[in-house]
Amino acid sequence: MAAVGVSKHFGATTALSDVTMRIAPGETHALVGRNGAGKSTLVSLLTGLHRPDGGEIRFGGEPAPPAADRGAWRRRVACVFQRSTIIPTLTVAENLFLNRQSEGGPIRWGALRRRAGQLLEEYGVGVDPGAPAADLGVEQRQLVEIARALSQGARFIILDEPTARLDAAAIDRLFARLRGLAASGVTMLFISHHLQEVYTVCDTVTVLRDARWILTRPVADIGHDDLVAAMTGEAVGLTDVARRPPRDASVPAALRIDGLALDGAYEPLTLEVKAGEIVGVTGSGSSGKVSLAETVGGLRRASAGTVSVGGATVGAGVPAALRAGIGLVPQDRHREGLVPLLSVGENATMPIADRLGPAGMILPGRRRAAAQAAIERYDIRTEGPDAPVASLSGGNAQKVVLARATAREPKVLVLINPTAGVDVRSKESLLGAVRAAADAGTGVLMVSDELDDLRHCDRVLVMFHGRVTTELQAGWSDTEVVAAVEGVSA
Amino acid sequence: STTDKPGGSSTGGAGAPIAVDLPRADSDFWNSYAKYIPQYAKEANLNLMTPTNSQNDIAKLVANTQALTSQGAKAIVMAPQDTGAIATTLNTLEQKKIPVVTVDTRPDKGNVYMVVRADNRAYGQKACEYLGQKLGGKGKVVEFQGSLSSVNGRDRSEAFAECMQQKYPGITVFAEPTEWEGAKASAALQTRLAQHPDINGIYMQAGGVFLAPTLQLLRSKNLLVPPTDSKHIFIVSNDGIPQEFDAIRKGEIDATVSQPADLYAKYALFYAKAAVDGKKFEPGKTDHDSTIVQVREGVLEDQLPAPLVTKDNVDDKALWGNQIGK
Amino acid sequence: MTTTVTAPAPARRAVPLARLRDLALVPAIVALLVVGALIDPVFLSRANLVNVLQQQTELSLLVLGETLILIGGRFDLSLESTVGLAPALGVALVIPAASHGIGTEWATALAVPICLLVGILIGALNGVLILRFGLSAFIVTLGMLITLRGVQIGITGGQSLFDLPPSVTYLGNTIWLGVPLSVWLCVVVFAAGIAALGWFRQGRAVYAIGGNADAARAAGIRTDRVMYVVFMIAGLLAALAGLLMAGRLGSIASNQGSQMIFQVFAAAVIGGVSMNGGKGTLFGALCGVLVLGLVSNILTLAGVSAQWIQAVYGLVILVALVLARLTTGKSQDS
Amino acid sequence: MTTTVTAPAPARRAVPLARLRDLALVPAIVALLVVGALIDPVFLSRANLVNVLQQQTELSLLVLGETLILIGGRFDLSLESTVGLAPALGVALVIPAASHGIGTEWATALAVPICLLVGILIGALNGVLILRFGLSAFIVTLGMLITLRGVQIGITGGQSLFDLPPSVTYLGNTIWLGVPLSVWLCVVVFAAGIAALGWFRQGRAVYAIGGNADAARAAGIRTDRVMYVVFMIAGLLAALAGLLMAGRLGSIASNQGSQMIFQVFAAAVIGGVSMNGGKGTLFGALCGVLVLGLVSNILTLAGVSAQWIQAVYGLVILVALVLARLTTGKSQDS
Ligand SMILES: Nc1ncnc2c1ncn2[C@@H]1O[C@H](COP(=O)(O)OP(=O)(O)OP(=O)(O)O)[C@@H](O)[C@H]1O
Ligand SMILES: Nc1ncnc2c1ncn2[C@@H]1O[C@H](COP(=O)(O)OP(=O)(O)OP(=O)(O)O)[C@@H](O)[C@H]1O
Ligand SMILES: [Mg+2]
Ligand SMILES: [Mg+2]
Repeated sequence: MAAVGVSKHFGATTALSDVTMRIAPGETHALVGRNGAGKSTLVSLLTGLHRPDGGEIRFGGEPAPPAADRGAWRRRVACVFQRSTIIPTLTVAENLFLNRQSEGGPIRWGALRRRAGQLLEEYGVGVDPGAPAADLGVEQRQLVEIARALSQGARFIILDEPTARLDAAAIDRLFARLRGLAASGVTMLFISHHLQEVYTVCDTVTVLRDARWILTRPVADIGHDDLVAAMTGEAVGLTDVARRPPRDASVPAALRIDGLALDGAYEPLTLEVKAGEIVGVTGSGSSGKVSLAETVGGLRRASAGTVSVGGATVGAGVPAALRAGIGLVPQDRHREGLVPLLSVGENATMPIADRLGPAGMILPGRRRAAAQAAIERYDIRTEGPDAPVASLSGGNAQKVVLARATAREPKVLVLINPTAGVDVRSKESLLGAVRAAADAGTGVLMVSDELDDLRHCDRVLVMFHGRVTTELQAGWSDTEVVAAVEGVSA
Repeated sequence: STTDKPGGSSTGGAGAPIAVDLPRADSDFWNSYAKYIPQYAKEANLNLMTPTNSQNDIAKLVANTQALTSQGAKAIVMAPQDTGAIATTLNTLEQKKIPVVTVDTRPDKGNVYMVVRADNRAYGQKACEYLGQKLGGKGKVVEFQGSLSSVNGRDRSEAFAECMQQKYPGITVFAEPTEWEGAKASAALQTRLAQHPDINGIYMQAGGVFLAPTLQLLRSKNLLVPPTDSKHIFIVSNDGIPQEFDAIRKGEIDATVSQPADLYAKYALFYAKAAVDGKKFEPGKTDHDSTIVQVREGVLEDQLPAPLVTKDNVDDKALWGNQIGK
Repeated sequence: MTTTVTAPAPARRAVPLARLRDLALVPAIVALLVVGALIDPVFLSRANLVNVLQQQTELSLLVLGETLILIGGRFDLSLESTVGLAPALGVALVIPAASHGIGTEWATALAVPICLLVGILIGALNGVLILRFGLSAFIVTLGMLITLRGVQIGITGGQSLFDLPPSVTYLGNTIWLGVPLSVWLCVVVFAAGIAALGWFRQGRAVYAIGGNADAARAAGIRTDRVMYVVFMIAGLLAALAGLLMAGRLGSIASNQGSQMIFQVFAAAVIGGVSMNGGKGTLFGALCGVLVLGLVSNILTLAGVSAQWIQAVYGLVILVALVLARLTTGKSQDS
Repeated sequence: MTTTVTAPAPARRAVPLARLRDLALVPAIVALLVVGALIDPVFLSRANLVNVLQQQTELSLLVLGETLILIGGRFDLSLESTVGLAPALGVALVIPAASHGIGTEWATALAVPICLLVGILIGALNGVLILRFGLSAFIVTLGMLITLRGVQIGITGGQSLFDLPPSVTYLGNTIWLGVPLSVWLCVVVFAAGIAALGWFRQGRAVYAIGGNADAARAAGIRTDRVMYVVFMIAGLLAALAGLLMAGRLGSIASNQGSQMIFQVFAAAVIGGVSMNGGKGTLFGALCGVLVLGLVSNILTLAGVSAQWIQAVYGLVILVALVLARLTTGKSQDS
């Protein structure tokens, strides 16, 4: 499998420029790079969804099949795309076997569902194969996509950030399976922003930067810091997370949650986040952590209890939450985060639209200035404030969401998986921005599955089946968290 | 042809340009009228501008009128299907001293030089009397009403209903709204026949749209039988197109009111020319078997004869439906 | 790391909403049958019910075509013009000029094949403009709606065509076993459609394309090719509907089919087909057609005055919608 | 490991496609002006151009309302019935029964306020059914389209109302500085609309809602409230259009506005407004209105035969679309 000198442009954007990459049969090859480096674009060329503007794709020495012959492409390569390719209106079973429901002849739905049930069980996805895919959570969707790609029997499999939405247990299960596949001679291309994972599962690594190929090496030959340097173009290593000074007990509470509950999601919960404090919340899928954050952010209406900021009770709804000084980074940037057709600037400044001019007016100059400030502050890679946000890569889009959440200089910041799909460097700057906000006195409630995120927290709450079961002070070990998340006492 | 020189004369005649707006292009009756216009214009050696067509849309009619005026029309012949909405346009034209002849319909408001029209109330009346007489004053009659928003449909419906009520109270009338659509009429008749298999009369307010669907339905129900059969349904139509005459000859329908497409065209142009020439008319009998009546101040109406055609006079050469090929 | 794997979240068997939505109109149909029977005993007579069915055959074919296109996430307004143009062209090419033919006078046996071919070609043309040129389906088919009707008027000079060859009137005018052939035809076509959409890959592909075209393409579905076929099938069905109508009415008016497209969409959407693609079934759409047919039949039987009939009709549709909403409890999409 | 830092990919300034798309129709308009002038010198006369503008005023108001709704990701077919019902109700309540009034004979000064209020109420009713009950906008407004027209026919018995009080005819019938008041009115309303959509919070909110309603809600926009207002504004504009039309035509026909909705959508979509929400501008929509008006004016002046005029009209629209596609190079959405 090889890409030889491929280039790809989207309008004025160069997504790939003269990239050559060869993947030897049977190897597990990692592809890393910062957000917008062109990884997903390369995937779309390798899967035949886009045609390269220059260069060519070859499989085992032969030229790639014609673009129209999707069947031939699918026999050569299976892929878990970064963007969901689940069709929400169809059932889980049909999504798993899309376009191969039967070998010609009528579809036998019963048999199909049974096959789907078996497949789901293998991957530990506890969903009814007959349920519409629209009912699945983000994580379940991701698992269904993985199960679909791995079950197609292709000898070459691409996984574009498969782990960005999975919890630790699911990632472990996935890796076990990948090792099995690799042992049986399947070739894999693995994309992730968790460099740890690259070292765990891959043999070789290729780095892309700014649409160009930078290097290809066996993973054993390249250290973590060198890898990061190749990705970022700066020869500096990652620093360890600095411990935050302990909070003064007399600091007032920024956020108070009093007996807050949502039927079916989590049970009455009381919690205080002090000004300047970062509180992490984690838990397995369906532990209720996301619902909790969404209630605080105003996206959901609590069935009992109150939320108060600076002593004043917050009403229901997002506008009330915003007014009270709560900023929210929602879970799914595609669904609740961004308006794809609008510009970066407009998305980033949406909550402060009332401050950009007199009498409800929005002065374009002021908006551009505000947006430019946010772009610089969060290091958003974009053509400028007027570029449509749909043209950003995943990680940069996530930064726009964070910029939006902090636009009003909130007293309380609620984050849900804020670094999902964000590259190492950006992750650092993102979390740095969160810390800076906290240092300036904002109370932060961060819901995350990622230990890297949680390391920035002053304390971490672990939820299990709708209840906080464990509270860990800074200095916890990874195993403690994992054990608590899985519901076994450490 | 589609590219006649605009504003020029397509008939090559002399004199002031006369404009004609056709009301629609999708009905047999009006298409016949459209064919007669250039023919009579040539005969009378008029300077006829290329006719416009307002496609049954009052907004288009207004737009066309404005365009024709800009192009220098000295008289306009039109047939506003919506008789209320033309008032303002008529006022404007009056101010510009451009005389208007309306054909088939009489504007509710505003002045015109002449209305060339057959008496639509008389249509309804004639149909009612014919049916009442044939049915002997009792039975069940289905009436396909035209659109309520057209004055002709309303006149025919009202006259038919009044006459039936007064003269033949023994006859039950089912008035079916059709919006001038054959498919609606067919569905309504089919339903009504299921409900009342003993229906023995039909009045169709427009043969052009209702004739074929009605015959087809009756044929499939084996109800298309000669008048001698007791199951015969008496059918009176309206328009006078050749297909109706054929059906009368075959005994499939019994009568139709011939709406004179040829005379409409002929006298519309006649009055338009007279207007340009500055002639004046008075109420009273004319030289062509008709009467001019003053319907209100400022509006004269020449009510052309609309003969009832039955088996007896269906072959009359004078009928316009016998003069054109099908 | 050892963990006792927590039991997967209880996979509560989701109520098959799609199924429920499908049946949402059944109570409405039953209610209409009861109301009809109360208003006039004739309503439930075999003859009347057969009439209702026959009157809806043409609409139902159009709805079938439109439903396929809607499920595939597209849109076709031009079907109503195809209903007129296809048979008009088929007939005009074979009848003598004296009967308003074009004058070619081809063999009469060709009328029906030409008609169907014209339907397919129109569908293909829509497909080219929408899929190949990337034009908006709404505006392309709106343009086609106007153009095709205009072409029909141009060819026939606005006249109705009366002298139809028997092959053209046959379909819409024949009775088999006491039921019109057109009704049998619809039953067969719908059965085939339901089977294809429910149990065959090409049918499921239409759902996938409407649900998420990118995902469908990624899964190896030749989305454009499938949609071309769908557009052509819809054109074919519209031409067939035109034939049925020509046969039933014994002539082809130059406005044949005009105004039907609103009814087509009303039936499909009342029947639970989403305007956003990927959702809906032919059975639901068929129920929608029946509801519309029953409502107008009942209003005719009840003798609602011409003055108010339209208001009542519209209101009944609105109420039917609200009821469908309350029975399924599912919010509809924009 | 050493890497030479590669320069960041040159961020060439992207062509502002949205801007380009907006102007896509300007060449078409220029071309039409040239063609018109060649066909008949009368075309470029002040009187003719003013006529074209005046004839399009009502359509343009409807297009404004519809464009707002479309940008917000919804749909309203019922506007064309509002054009008839709102002024009809306003007038029928004040004129004597002898002139086909209802018989209430309220003060004539109330006619215009009632008319506008009816428009707003209809918009609000659409809003309730769509936003509150979660019904499909397409089908709700289709039902409303039929029902409202039916109510108008019911109230007036299908008769035109022609004894209009002067307050009603004033707007559509007055000339200021040689240009009809209705044209001035449209200019003002469009200028306000363009400003609101481009530079005001509430206007931008409509784009956000149409682009992604969930994201808009998460960003603190009161999506339902904004859309209620949009529906009411559209209803108000439709009522205003009805007043203009009543004034221009001097009466209110029972089918006033009927068939306009197709034109409304054609103008909006030709003008680059997306049926999927979030995209389009009022300036583009206005250009669409002008194109339609110029095309019909030119076809009339050119004296295209009645038989073929509709086909030519449809074809011209299709060609305009393809040209718009080629100039912007952007694929349109379904
Ligand atoms: N369809 C598109 N239209 C316009 N620009 C695009 C498109 N797809 C990608 N791009 C641009 O191409 C560049 C590469 O994007 P790509 O998605 O390949 O990045 P990536 O390496 O996968 O990033 P991430 O880690 O965030 O997923 C980015 O600048 C992106 O904005
Ligand atoms: N509004 C609601 N009404 C009823 N049940 C709900 C509601 N919201 C969430 N749930 C249920 O509550 C449980 C917890 O949901 P939640 O999304 O908070 O989990 P989570 O920990 O965020 O999981 P994940 O990591 O998959 O996002 C799930 O079973 C979900 O189906
Ligand atoms: Mg990517
Ligand atoms: Mg969740």
